[in-house]
Amino acid sequence: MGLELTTTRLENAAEWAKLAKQSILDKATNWGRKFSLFTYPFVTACCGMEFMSVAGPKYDIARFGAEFPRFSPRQSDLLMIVGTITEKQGPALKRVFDQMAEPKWVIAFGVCASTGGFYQNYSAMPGADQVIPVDVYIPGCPPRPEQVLDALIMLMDRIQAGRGHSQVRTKREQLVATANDSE
Amino acid sequence: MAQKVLDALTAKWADAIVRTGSAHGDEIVWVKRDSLLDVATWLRDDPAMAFDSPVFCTCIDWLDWHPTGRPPSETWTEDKPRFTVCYQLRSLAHHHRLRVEVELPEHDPRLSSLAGLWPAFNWQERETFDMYGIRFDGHPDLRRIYMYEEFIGYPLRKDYPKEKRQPLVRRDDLIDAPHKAEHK
Amino acid sequence: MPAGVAIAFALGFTCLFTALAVLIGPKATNPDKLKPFECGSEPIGSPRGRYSVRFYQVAILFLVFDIEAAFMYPWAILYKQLSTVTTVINGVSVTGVSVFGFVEMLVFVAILVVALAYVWRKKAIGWD
Amino acid sequence: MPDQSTLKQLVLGRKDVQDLSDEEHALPPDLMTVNMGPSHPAMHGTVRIVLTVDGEKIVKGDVQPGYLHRCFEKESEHATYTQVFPYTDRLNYVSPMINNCGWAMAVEKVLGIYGKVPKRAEYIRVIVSEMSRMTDHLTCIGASAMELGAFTAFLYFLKAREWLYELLETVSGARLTHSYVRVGGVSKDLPAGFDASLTNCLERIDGVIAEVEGLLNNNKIFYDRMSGIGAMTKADAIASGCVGPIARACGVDYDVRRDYPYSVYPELEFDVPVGTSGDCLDRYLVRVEELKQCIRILRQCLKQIPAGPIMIDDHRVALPPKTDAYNTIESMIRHFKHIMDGIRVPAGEAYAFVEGGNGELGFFIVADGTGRPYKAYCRSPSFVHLSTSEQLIKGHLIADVVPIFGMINMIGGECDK
Repeated sequence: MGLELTTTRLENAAEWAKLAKQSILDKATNWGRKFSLFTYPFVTACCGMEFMSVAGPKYDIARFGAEFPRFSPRQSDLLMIVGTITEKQGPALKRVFDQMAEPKWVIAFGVCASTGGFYQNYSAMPGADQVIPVDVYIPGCPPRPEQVLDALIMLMDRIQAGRGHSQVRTKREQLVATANDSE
Repeated sequence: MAQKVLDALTAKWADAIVRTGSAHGDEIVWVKRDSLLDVATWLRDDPAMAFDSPVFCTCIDWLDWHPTGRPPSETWTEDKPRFTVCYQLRSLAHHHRLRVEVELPEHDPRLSSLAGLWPAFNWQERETFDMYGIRFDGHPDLRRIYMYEEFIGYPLRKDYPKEKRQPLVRRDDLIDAPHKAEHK
Repeated sequence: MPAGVAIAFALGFTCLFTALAVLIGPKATNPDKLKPFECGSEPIGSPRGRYSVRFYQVAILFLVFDIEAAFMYPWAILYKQLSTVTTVINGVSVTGVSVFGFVEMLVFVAILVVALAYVWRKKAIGWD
Repeated sequence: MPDQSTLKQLVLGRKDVQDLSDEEHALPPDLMTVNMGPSHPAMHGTVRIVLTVDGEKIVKGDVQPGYLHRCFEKESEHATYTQVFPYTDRLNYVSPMINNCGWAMAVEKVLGIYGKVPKRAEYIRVIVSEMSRMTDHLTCIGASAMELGAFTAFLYFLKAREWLYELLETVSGARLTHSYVRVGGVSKDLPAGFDASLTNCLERIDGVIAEVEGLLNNNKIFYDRMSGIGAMTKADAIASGCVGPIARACGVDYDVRRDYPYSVYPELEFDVPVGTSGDCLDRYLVRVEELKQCIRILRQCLKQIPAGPIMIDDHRVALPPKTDAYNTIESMIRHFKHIMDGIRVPAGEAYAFVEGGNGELGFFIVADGTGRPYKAYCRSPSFVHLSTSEQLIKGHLIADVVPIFGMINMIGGECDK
């Protein structure tokens, strides 16, 4: 059928047009999801200090509905990878991501989570997207709290437009399912 | 100030000591490998020495060491010992410091472990083993501490390239799958 | 009648939300998702081993004092009515304040405090 | 892994099934192995403990660090001496300035210009490291209080830490990863009006500390969760290389700033709090007392800081001033050579150490005459303290691992280097 399931890379505009169509129900659910993100803070390194400041009293993340950290992947839908991911941590990250309930989004917090930063060596992984699909990357080492809030708003727009990786994948599966039924 | 430590050491353990020196405020003593354990126990238990506080234990890999501005005799050659394991000790009572160094050849980097004398060296020797491949005999539980078990090789040796990754897990739908290329 | 409406509302809401979650929520199961979550590492040890009996003991004690707290809620709501006494003195109803409501709860709590003292002395609450 | 029965007899003295007398013939429960894995809020995300538990009591804990090993040594062997500063920020990222000063002092020791840094630069180094030490203690106490449920204390201390971050940002340009200190001095002078804002900030922080002390010091829950947990005797502390607040809590009266005075600490008087019983409560009290000492030191520094240059004028070490670098060709070449090849440090090895947030933070450098260190080992206190945690958690409940790890203040970057 040509709809390749594994990667969520959108090769051609036609395919994207089909995916972009959102029913009223989709729009409503995305609106609901957008404003109630429960983060699973996968904190490892120095960005953790900035994550504290973001959750702290001054740059309060609670204003965007994403304040309540849930420390179990079952109850969270936003995985925030905060800090460097080393090769030894890779399997743990992949397992936590797999155990999260759908729909799920991932924010790579800081340049180490996005590309490995200036740790280009045998132990630091060159970015968390070597292991799991990431929706929003935040540059900065550590990023300023304003950057984090800006990234959160960016993620909310992607959720509303239904362009999160997990959303695109489920939409594709539905399209493939409907395509197979219609044959 | 710790000069008298060196004199006491050379007096007591003349045969076990290869040479002594002092650099930038630290007294250093090079000890033969097989008498390290006795010297260390003496350093700890002797009331005049009382080295009760361990500071750190690490290893220097002298591969292709060629210091500029020094006589060519100091550049490293094949026959010279490649590794030097350094133990830094301090005595809180007498307020002096000492660094015990042991030179190990490349083909047999093995020496007796001091984890029994000072518990701090338990993990630091495991780290030195993990990073440089130095075997510590008599260490209660010598296994890798920083790297994962499946890691091959000793990363901090000078001949281990910095960016040689041995990935445990990668995403299968990566466009340019680096780990596939490496494994082929 | 109002109790029925309350129960209906409660059931209605729960069914509505679970149905919504089931219908709208996307489903993607993979083998890793079904494994127990152990802070990101491979689950070790089997949950089937014999548990210490202390877990059960502490759970039951918690249940007792939890229900005690649960009984306080309706009491708190009805506290106003419990402690107002309307006596009729020569044709005029006079409402005075009585301590009936308060004493009633005191008795209830006192009984449980005796139980708590016994349990505390027997060291059933702690773990050692 | 020793089999379960020996473990049980080893620690709890429980008899095995066969030799149980009749009346106590209850079947002892099996030992359960539980994972307190790498991504756990109390484990600061980078330590995995495989706990063998009998019910709630821990029989044996196998602590596995290394989940944040970012190869500080390998990276610094490929970077020039000045380029290593950003790596030192990320070692103990809760008090980055102290790492900078430690590395700068180690390189100065190998260079042989150990005491020749201008007075003003030394004072600035002490000011910024004491501010960094305060953020370290504020974060440690706040986070471990929050892990025990005292969320308000966490938010109060976070507010105080924000003020310090803003001040450090005006000094160095970054909130957390400053890379502010240079070999031979500091990179920039203090901004204008820094004294006024610092004194104002210190008064406010005094108030916040008083508030949180009121909240936590005689709080029954906090007291019960902390006292008697993870106690360590003085001899154990010394033999296992503990230093800093943890050793001082056990009664070891050792502080690098006073016993091996460096920089301008001899001209400042401050006292070193020493605890008695060495349990988590004493570690908390020692850290709170040290916070107050930091404020005292900062106030003295603000009064005694002299004017003057902030960089040693030794051409081997300092960059040429910008005006020369743009006008004369020689300075431009020297500027270029200095940046590209780094400072030429004569061959030699030296170990310099400072009083870090968690204790004695030392750098052991072997230099080979080129601009890049041949070996740069960082003696990290968190790694040593974590090695004692296996003994500390034995015999406690699972819930006691949280305050023990909170008070050890194990920072992933520094522990796994």
